[in-house]
Amino acid sequence: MSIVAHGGNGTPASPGGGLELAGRTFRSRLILGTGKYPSNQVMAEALEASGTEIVTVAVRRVDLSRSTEDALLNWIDPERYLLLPNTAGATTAAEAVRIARLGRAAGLSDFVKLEVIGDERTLYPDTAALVEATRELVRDGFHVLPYTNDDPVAARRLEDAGAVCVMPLGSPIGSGQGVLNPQNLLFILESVSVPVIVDAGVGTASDAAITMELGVDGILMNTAVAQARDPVRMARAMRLAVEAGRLAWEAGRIPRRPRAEPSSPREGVLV
Amino acid sequence: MSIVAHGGNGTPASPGGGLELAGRTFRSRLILGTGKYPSNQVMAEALEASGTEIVTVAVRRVDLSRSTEDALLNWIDPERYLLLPNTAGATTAAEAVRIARLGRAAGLSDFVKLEVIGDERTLYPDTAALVEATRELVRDGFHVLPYTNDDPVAARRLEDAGAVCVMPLGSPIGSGQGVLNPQNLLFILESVSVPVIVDAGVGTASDAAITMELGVDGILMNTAVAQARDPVRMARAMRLAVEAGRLAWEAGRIPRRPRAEPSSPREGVLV
Amino acid sequence: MSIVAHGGNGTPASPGGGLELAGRTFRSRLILGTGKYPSNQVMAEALEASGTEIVTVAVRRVDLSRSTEDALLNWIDPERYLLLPNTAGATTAAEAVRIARLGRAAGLSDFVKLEVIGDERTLYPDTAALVEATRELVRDGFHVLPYTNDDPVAARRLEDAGAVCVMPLGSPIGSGQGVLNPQNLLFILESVSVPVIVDAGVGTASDAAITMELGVDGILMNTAVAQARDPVRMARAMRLAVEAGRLAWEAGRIPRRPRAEPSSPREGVLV
Amino acid sequence: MSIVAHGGNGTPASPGGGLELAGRTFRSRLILGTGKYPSNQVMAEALEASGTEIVTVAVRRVDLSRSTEDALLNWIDPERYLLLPNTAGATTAAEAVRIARLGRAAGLSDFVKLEVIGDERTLYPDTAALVEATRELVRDGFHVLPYTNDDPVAARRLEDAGAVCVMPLGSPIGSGQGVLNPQNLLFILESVSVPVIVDAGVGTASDAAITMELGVDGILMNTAVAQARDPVRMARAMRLAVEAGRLAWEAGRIPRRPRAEPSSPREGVLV
Amino acid sequence: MRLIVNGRERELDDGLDLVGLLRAHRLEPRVVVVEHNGRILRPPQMEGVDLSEGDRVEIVQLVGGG
Amino acid sequence: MRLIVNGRERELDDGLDLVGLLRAHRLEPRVVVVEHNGRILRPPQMEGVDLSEGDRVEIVQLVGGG
Amino acid sequence: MRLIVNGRERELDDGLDLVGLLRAHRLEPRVVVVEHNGRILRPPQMEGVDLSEGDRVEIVQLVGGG
Amino acid sequence: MRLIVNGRERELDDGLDLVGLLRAHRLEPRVVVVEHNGRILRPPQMEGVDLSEGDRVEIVQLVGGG
Repeated sequence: MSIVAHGGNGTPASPGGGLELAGRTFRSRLILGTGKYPSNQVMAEALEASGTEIVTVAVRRVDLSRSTEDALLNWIDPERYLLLPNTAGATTAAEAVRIARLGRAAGLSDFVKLEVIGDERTLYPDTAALVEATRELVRDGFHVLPYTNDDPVAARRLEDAGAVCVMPLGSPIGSGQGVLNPQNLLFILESVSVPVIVDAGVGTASDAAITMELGVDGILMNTAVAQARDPVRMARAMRLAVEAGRLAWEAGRIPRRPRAEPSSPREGVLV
Repeated sequence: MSIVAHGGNGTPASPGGGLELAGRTFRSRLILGTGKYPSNQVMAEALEASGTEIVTVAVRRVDLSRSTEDALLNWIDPERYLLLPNTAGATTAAEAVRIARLGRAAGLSDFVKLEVIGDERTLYPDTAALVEATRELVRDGFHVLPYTNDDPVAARRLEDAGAVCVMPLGSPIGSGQGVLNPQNLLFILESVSVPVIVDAGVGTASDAAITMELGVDGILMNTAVAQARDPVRMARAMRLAVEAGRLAWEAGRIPRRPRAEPSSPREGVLV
Repeated sequence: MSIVAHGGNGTPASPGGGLELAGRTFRSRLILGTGKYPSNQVMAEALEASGTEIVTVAVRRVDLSRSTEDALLNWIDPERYLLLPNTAGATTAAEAVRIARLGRAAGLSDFVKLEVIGDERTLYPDTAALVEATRELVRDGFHVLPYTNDDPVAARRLEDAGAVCVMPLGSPIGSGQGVLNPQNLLFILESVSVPVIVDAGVGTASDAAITMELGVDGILMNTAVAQARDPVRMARAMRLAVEAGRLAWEAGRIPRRPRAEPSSPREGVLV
Repeated sequence: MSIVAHGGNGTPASPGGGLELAGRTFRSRLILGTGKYPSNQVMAEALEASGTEIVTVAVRRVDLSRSTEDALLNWIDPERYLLLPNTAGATTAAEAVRIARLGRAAGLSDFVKLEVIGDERTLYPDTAALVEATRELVRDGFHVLPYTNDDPVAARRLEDAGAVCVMPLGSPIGSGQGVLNPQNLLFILESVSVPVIVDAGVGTASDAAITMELGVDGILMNTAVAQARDPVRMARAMRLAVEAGRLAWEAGRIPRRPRAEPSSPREGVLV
Repeated sequence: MRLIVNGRERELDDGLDLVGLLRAHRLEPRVVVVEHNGRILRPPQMEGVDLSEGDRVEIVQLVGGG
Repeated sequence: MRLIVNGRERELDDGLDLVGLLRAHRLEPRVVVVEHNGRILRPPQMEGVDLSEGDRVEIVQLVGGG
Repeated sequence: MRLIVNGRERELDDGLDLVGLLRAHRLEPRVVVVEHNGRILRPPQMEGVDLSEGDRVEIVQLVGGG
Repeated sequence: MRLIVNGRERELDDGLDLVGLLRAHRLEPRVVVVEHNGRILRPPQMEGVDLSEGDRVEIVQLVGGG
């Protein structure tokens, strides 16, 4: 499949440039989740090693039956990382809006990762509910980053609703299958003008490189790092892979050919 | 396919260790060819950006009809890079041995990249001739790095003949198709105890990451860098991708699952 | 990926059974379009060779400027084939409903293939509009067969709206890329209880076999047959491929193994 | 990858023609093995359902410790099926030649499936030994059908040695992974003029169709049928899939396009 | 009189009826369907349908499609 | 008095206020957010908020998530 | 006398011939092939073949295989 | 005298030696390797090597390659 750059042309708007969201620019194109690490200590080291500047967090009821455990916020410096509360757990637009508001109160920022799950087995989004919730949250002053499926039609509807970017999935959350349908991501890149961040599916470094080589603007991942045998080492791998994939896309890869092409000159061969 | 580490276990002998060839250790696991760059200047910058420590060169007749052009050796510091002459152009064991000896005289090292082409269309090797030439060159004191196909049986024969490593192809030389049959590379890793360096096929950064994640010891490439729209940028991308792929293999990736696994806790969801 | 049968178990409800739609049973699981054939003569022979019992047709304005050409209905015997008018051309629910009603008047049947295009480049459907149109057409007594994307959430919404089956795409209409995301089709098979018919994407016989082996109930295709170099021969190939894929799914394939397993006994080998 | 027909042109020598081996013509392009069936009864029914005309058998020492079991030959009519003894178990050219001669004495035919295994884990052949054994057996009047790997160079050496066809593997014997490297099979089709029969790797019907669509002349399989949950049904599926794949290759498939192409006319749309 | 037929404005002789319009285009009612001012008409229902100034008429048929 | 706290019915002493409830669970207002009868309260706004029979209180915090 | 039959050393009565050996194992010559000291024998050729000390005999048949 | 230089027959002045031949082509011995009648010569060994009728000379160098 031909690599289509964002906006449809073969070269990036700004080689080496950063990720722009709601007027803010981030040098790193990697967004990390904070769930499922062996410990807060390991999580903190992984965030450090990854070079990320944005981290997602969830909003949950305090468990009043247990003595208060070590709060996540003791391990993440809000001066250094933008906290991005998600609406995980919501299955309707109304639930998502409510959770987003609680997250804003806790996270002290207008950015929200919007999730509305339409199916428990796949954790795929309900795109109609996403559009509805995006409209309401935008009216309420949020910067909405919606987790969506790889449908370019849904992506355009979300952009029209005011999302600051679209975050299509590569494969099911936590499945580690990488990008199952790269062509749909290319279609989304052609369909919207806001940044495209692939959220969910990346399993290892090469998946991150493949994804960036499609010309997307960034990647959001959690399980691939948190559940690796060595999360800190994998975080470093992901940092390098995202940069490598972006550089390769900017550098312009050679075409795929069915036949061989010699690397050494045909002339002057001794016979 | 399950990722099988070199030697058959799931972790590397030495995390962060280097590439060992004939008793020498190289920090970089990336070997670059020197053919087909837009200019010697660009080539030199690309070698620099790639972090490579080994570069391949070809042996060719001087064109006596043309005034001597700018010699390649004026652009490559032998103190910094190990020169690895190849036997490109040979179609028999005897031709390969002759070219190897001329290369040794010119390159002042006993290392040789052995090529014996068995088919012009694919540039696939003649494995029987490779084994024969390896035996003779080893007798003659060479350190032989043979470019071979992805047949684990041929790989073992080459190890038995004394090769210091085996260099199976991922896909045809210059085709940029990446690794067409990863399983055969895993079989080769199980079949030999010498280092495995994938030679030929890599087209872009993700191909390099995928290849390293198989657990191979290194990658040799030329066209993917030299013919990229921006060779120096692609060289940097390849450097990062090789490191990323190696780190990811060392870090131990998450398993692929057909189903989704939430990243945020199921407990404490507001309803 | 594990092959999941329709309904979630590993065996078909009725081995050798037919395709059931709105109470009617069809022996053939192949539905053919009637567009883009070199001639009506070739089309008629291809329908014959394919063994299909259902053919799709489009509703279009008569071109009053041209002398009336040979009407399609002169070539298709409604006694033999169920005419399935589509709503191709509709980009809103209202347009689709109007076209469906005209098609019913012309086709003399309550079956309609519902299309509402959300994007011209990909011809992907607008799933929200599909659900709306399905509801209205069902109220109006139609048997609705909606062409949808491969989102299991949208598929369930369509079933809830009363569709008699869901028809997810394998890849873009006429692209001949086969099934780009088989896992999503398996998810759809788990998500709905109505028949699943893959509509769009099949390019050649093996694509049809792969699709049926997923456990889907049928396939709708047009371009792959009509635009083949020899449409009648390809129609026969598709007939056999659909049967082969269905039989293979019923027969239960062997598992994929990374390693080899000998076919001849290990005992009694001469040495 | 472009589908390349045998001999390099896009159409078959004889549409609908049969498989020619050593002057004999077979209507069926499917060769079946006789190992690993639940019973001789099921095997006989599967051979019948498959439409095959050639079946492979192994040569083994009689187990003198057990009372003689039901002989295979009581279940296979040599008038109906060509018996093709294999040399399974051989790891050297000499062993293969000896087994081939015993097989000829038992099978009463000069046809032999030549196997020389070079690696127990993969059951990949030793191509150098194959060439040596082929030469000797051809001198001895055999019609040699060698099981080889997917290396086009080795395939040409076997043709030069006098093999009546070459039988490259698609993936390891009994692994059911289908064709792992279709491009190498296309290269082999371009490299030799004898028939190409894919031996080993087919797992299900679609694998057989994919393989035939490459333009190969036939397929040899065993485990995919013998170990299916319902071997007789799978045998029928394979018969249809081989025919479907061959017909599709003869019919000339549509090209793969990244974009959509409507099946219904753009003109005359109601608006 | 002026009508909109298949999306285009047409000038037709006063008094021409629907069947007449079809006949003028050599269209057998059997193979077409007509939408007259939003009302769908099958062959039997086309008989005796008058046309008048400003009517919207759609004459459609089934064609090859996917 | 009976309240619904984090979805569960609780029996609390009359007169206990929101800050008291948090203190009873050793929760620093800094790390939690409270929704009191649908109204979201940040630490400063929690002061002097009385609780009464039937109130719905949600006490939430940010946790690790993707 | 001692012979190697199918790779195993066997003690057989002197004077036993090949056909006798097969009969002793209830093997019909029709379904087996014999290699006697490297010489391949089909049914007709097995008649009257004597066995003697140290002979190597292979008795093989066709079985199911791929 | 006639020699084969890099695969082509050449007519050279009698008495020209190897270093002279290189100099005639402005080749620094440092960057080339010579094969003279199958014998490989590095720069130091090229000194004083005479050429004569029928000699086969290959003058090669390292170039960009993969």
